[in-house]
Amino acid sequence: TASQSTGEGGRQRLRAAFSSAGLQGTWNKLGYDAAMLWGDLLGVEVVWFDGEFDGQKQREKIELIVDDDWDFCAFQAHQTGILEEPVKRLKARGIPVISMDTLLVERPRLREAGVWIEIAPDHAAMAEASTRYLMEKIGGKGKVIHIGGESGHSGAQDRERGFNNIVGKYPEVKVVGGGVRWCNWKTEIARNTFDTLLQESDEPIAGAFFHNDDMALACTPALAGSRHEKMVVTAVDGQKAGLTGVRDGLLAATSVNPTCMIHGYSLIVGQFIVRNKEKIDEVPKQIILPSPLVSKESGNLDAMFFLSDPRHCLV
Amino acid sequence: MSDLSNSSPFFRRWDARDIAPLVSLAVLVVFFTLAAPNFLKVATITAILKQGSVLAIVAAGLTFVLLCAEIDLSVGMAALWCACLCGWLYQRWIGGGSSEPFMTTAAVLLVPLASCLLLGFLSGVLTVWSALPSFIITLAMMFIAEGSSRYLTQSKLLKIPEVLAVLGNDGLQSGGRVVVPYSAMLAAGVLVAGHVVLQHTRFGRYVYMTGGNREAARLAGVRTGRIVVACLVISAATAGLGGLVNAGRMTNVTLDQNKDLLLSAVACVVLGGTSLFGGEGGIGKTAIGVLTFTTLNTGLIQITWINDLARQLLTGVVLMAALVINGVLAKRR
Amino acid sequence: MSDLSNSSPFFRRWDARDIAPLVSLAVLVVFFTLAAPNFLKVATITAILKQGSVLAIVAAGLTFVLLCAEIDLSVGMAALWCACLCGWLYQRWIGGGSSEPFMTTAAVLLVPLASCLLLGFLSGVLTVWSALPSFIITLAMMFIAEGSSRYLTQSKLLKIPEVLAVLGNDGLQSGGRVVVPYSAMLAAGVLVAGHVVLQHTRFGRYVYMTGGNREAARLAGVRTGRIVVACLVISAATAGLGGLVNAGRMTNVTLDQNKDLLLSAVACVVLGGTSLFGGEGGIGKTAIGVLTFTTLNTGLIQITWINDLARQLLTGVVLMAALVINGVLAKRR
Amino acid sequence: MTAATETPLLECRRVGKRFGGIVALCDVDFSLRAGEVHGVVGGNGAGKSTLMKVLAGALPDYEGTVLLAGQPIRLNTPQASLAEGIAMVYQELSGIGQLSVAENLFLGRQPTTRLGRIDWTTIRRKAREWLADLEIDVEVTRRLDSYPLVVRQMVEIARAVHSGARVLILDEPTSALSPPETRRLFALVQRLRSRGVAIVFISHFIEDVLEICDRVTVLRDGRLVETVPKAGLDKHELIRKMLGHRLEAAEVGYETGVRLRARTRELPVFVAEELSLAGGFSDVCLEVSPGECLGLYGFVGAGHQELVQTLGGARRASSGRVLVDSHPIQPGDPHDSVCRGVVLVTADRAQSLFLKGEIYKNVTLAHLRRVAGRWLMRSREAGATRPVLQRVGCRPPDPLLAAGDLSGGNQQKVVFARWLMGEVRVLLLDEPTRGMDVAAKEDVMRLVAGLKQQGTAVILASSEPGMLLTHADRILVMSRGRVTREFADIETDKAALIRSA
Ligand SMILES: Nc1ncnc2c1ncn2[C@@H]1O[C@H](COP(=O)(O)OP(=O)(O)OP(=O)(O)O)[C@@H](O)[C@H]1O
Ligand SMILES: Nc1ncnc2c1ncn2[C@@H]1O[C@H](COP(=O)(O)OP(=O)(O)OP(=O)(O)O)[C@@H](O)[C@H]1O
Ligand SMILES: [Mg+2]
Ligand SMILES: [Mg+2]
Repeated sequence: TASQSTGEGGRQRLRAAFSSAGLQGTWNKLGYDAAMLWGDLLGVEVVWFDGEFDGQKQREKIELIVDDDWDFCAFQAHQTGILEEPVKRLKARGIPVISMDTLLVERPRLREAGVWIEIAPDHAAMAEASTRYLMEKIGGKGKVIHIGGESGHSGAQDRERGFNNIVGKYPEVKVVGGGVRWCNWKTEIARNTFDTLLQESDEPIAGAFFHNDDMALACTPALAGSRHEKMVVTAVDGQKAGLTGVRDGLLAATSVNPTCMIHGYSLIVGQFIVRNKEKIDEVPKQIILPSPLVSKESGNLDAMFFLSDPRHCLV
Repeated sequence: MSDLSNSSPFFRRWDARDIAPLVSLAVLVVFFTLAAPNFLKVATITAILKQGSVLAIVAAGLTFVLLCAEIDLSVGMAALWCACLCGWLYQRWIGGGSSEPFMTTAAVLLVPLASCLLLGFLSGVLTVWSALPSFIITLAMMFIAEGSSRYLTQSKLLKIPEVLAVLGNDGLQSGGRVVVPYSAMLAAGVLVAGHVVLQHTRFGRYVYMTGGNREAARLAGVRTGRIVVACLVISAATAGLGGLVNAGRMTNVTLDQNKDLLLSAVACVVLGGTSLFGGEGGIGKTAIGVLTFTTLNTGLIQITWINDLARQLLTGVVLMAALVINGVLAKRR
Repeated sequence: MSDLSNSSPFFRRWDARDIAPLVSLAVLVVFFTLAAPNFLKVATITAILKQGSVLAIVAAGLTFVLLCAEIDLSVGMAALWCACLCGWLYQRWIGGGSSEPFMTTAAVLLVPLASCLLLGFLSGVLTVWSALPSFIITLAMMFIAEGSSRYLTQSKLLKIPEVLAVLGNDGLQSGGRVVVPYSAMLAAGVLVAGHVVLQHTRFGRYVYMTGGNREAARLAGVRTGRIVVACLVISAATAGLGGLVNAGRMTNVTLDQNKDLLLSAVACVVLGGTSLFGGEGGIGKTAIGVLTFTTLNTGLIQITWINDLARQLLTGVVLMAALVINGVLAKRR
Repeated sequence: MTAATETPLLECRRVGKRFGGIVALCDVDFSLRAGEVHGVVGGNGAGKSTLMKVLAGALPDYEGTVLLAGQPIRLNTPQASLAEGIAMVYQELSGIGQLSVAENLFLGRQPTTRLGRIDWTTIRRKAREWLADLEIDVEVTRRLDSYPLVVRQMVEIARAVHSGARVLILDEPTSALSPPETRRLFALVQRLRSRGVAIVFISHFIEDVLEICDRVTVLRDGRLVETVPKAGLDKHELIRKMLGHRLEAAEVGYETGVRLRARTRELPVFVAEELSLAGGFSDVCLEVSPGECLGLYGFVGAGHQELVQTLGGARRASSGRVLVDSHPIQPGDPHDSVCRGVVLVTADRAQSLFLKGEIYKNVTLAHLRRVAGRWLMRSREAGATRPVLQRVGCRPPDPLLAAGDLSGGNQQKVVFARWLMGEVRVLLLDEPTRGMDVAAKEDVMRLVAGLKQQGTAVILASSEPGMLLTHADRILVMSRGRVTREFADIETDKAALIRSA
């Protein structure tokens, strides 16, 4: 692996390749900011390859750069498996690879494929926390709406599972529209679906759970002045927009999906591996990050605003 | 030789080709009435109006482009760009301030629209001047618009003026419910204006003739190049307007907006019966196309007896069935 | 091809319209050579070949459709469907088994391809029979193909036969590196076959005739309906093949594959100079279009001095510049 | 006259065809013998083309029966007719512009090698042979649409003639040809006739019909008038049968000689100085005064048609300039020309009509401001269009019909009608009456004469000597892109004109 010129303090300056599913996503972009910030602080040059939310494009980009000199790499695959081939080539060259968020390859074959560590949040737990709060707020009965992300996205699938785990315990809760409605993370589709589902019911709908804040925030305007005005809306992501939504009362709660931690820790752990010359067996296979629930009552709202601030990039 | 059927305006108005798109729409309405118990309600119509309005605005402008036998691939991203610039200006000029001064707000809305005009003008001039198909010029413009939006917003979620949120979400109420959304009224205005321009102004006629036979129009003294430029400007302007309305509906702007707008808008125009080859069609047809498309989407959401993973398959099957029935009836006539 | 040149080769070969797409390609190559120090390397060419092969396969089939003045919007989702069905069959018939019996594997590959033929046939027959534009019929088919894929795979990631992974990732090696990818060889085969069919068989000439002037072709005794159906079948078949290669490259199939394939493939064909209005163009041009498009994408990735958020803007600007330079030169000549 | 066999080769019994409510053809009997040339005449919209399209299988749902060699057959598709050896040259040409000239000669029956490959070598060789046969000089590998109308018509003729058909239908094949080409075509037709091919010849040039045909069928308003042997027919008789009334013969005189006028003293309104077009013509100077009609005569490829197109701004001259009232007009910009009242009427209808559009849209296009004002109304436009359609004799004069639903000659009248809607200072006519019947020609040219009287300058390019001698005041003869002779202030006749070209 490459070792570059030494930075201030005589410390080696490192070079790392990062890629995430797509920088258009607000969540992904925050992770980018975190990696860049911490890279600056820790003397790691981060080169970013945008997956543009297109597996093929991401694959092409990564393929083109695996032969360059990197000290370590951290990838969030747009889809599990698509980066397996290039990662194997990195393994052959002995470059540590970190899997961020979405699994790079299926879990049993992680090490075999050349992935050192998986750094990820627990999507199911996020959804569970958020849904549990929702259930408490609506008193365990009534109608709820479930707006999903992309049906093929592993994070979304986990969130669906988490939601169902909790709702399954409340027999008096009915999911409107026959179950989850997959909306591909697209705000317009979510909004159209949400609007239409609102028409379905003549009595007020008690709550709604969204797989991310952006979709939730695009849908809450539909509630103002309608018979569903009291609806309890919870979601996942808990970054600035979502936190503001909680503060302003648009969202009842949101689970923090700690993008800064995912991307920042990947960078931090990666540079430790390289600088300490750690061996692959010395590092754990998996680091699961916490995903605190934020609501008006939880008391951590201000803390989360501080941590998620772009100047800090801590959660 | 003369027979009333071909000379009377009434018969001509109800030409088989004109009715065809209505057939598809009717088939869909019947289907959903049977398949979704909640379909036939005022609320559904309101929902359709609300969901269709962005599409209607954008499709109206696109109709001009298709009528003159060109295409504009940049509509979706022009819409995005317009909304993003609006959000960015809002953040800069108004920021978190609770009041929105009238003049500043107007500027926040008008500057992005003006930038869309410029974008359309550029596409138009480059298309005419390079003599390349508008398909690839506007493709490049699409990349430019999307890239600019991304660079400008740095993938952040941006707020937009309150007035847009009202436009996108509110409407004339009746019994405590929004019945006629403002956005639908705006869309209706755009459609009517488009119809009037196309049917009752010289410019509109030139659009048809430029699309119908460009050489003939040129030889008759029509400046076909300018017509093409104007159509692309119109389409960029309506796209920008659509983008603002859409952002208003979502109450903020993010980069994932308007991703499907291009295909949907072209589909609406063609579904209505406007030809991709120019010269045939009109705004009335586009309105029917938009209604058909939106009814399809709204109706399908209301069907609850189907697994969500099969919904898209059903969309395809229902659309195909409506088209085929349309085909059968057209044959009969 | 060769016999064509001896009559008045110079004039035919160097028609301004034929050169135009090459100009854009050349501009891009010069630009990237200057802007990205790593651009002019064998590895880059290999990368371009690899990345362009799926696009080339799909665009080759699509060229037939565009030549006969139709469009096929279902290519992207037909590709997805083919790969999904392949993955599903693989799971059912071979499962986790470590060996892949030859006959079963062949079936796992051929059944999906056959289903694509059927899909194309359906689009074709319905288009011809309903006399509606292929645009909306294949739009419905696109929904059907995507919906079926979703329903079939239930959004799961599926494995595909090992042979596809080899096809998508390996190639002829030199110095321990893949230099000529198998997928590029397959793509070259498809392109050559397409060219030969179009230029040297009656069917191919009928395609041109049908697109050039449908009525004239009909009067000359060409069964234009069948030609249209055949073209849509060809395009669905190549789309399916492209989908398999792409899945092989990704070593498995998921629903997010081939999302941009439609727009990219049409862009390549049009960029090469084949007309959306039919009758003009050919596979040679499509090949140039694919090269241009892939070079653009690959070259831009290699530019490291730019912020990734600005890359797409640069894509648009560079493409537009290449087109405009092309336009200037065409004017000069 | 050749011998006629007992049973006709092709026979139509009570054939009819309607388009929507319009009866285009009604109960027509028609028969065709092997080895005869059968003329079909009739006014514009009489149903000639429709009858022939039925025979060519282009119109599937006709009424009545068709018998081939005594056997009834149904000609529902072009393939069916082609298989029976019936080939047709359509009036609205059906070549495919994007394909090469060579390939256009083999549309639908490209020869293949044993391996199934297209035999391009043979295609090119035969194409050259056939076109050399008709003495037209084109590069067969170039796109067909890079050539003018005449060439396209010749290519169509060559295609049909060499298709090996036993029934050959020529629908106004000579409408764009000049006398030498027509002669060559007739020679070819004679050869085919002697081989026993049955030929249908449709034309509005009555002399041509009388010269080459053995029998003539007359149609009027979709009905058969009668079929008569040529013997005992004369021009006036035939015209009377066609139109149902006599026509005061105007086109006489030129056989004996016409006195052309001298150049007028008046200030010219329209001047071309040293005008050249690469590959078209070079160094052409001309001037026309108000109220004068300048004729341009030449054979195919002489450049007179390109000249008219260039003068009208349809093409961009490579050098030289054009002045109207001593103002130079923008080269290659028809808008500028039209604004200055310089107006071009083309022979090629594909260049001037939006066939799927209504007639009124086509007619008002150039003078929309004048006709319709700011606010366009269908009824107002249609109302303004109707009288003009009547003046040019378009039938039916219904402005709401699609232009493409008219017969060929009537479409040409629509082209002409467009320019009668507004003021015209200089009228440039390129074969303006192509496909019009004799009566319509008279009417239209009378309109031109009327405009001339009001001070319009007219330039009339034609390959038809009779037309020029009747209507032009002076005649410029062009050959190989240069003006070779001016006829002014002398007496001349058809033969002299043809000789000088
Ligand atoms: N596609 C069509 N739709 C409607 N009417 C048609 C159509 N084609 C022809 N007609 C009508 O049928 C009648 C006969 O037309 P046809 O073309 O046979 O005339 P023609 O004798 O060939 O005339 P011309 O000498 O002008 O070519 C005309 O009145 C014409 O308007
Ligand atoms: N060998 C040939 N001989 C004569 N004409 C030919 C031959 N090959 C093609 N043509 C004709 O020439 C015209 C132009 O040919 P072609 O289709 O090859 O166009 P092109 O767009 O230049 O093709 P390419 O994509 O191969 O560059 C076609 O219309 C075809 O009819
Ligand atoms: Mg070719
Ligand atoms: Mg005719």
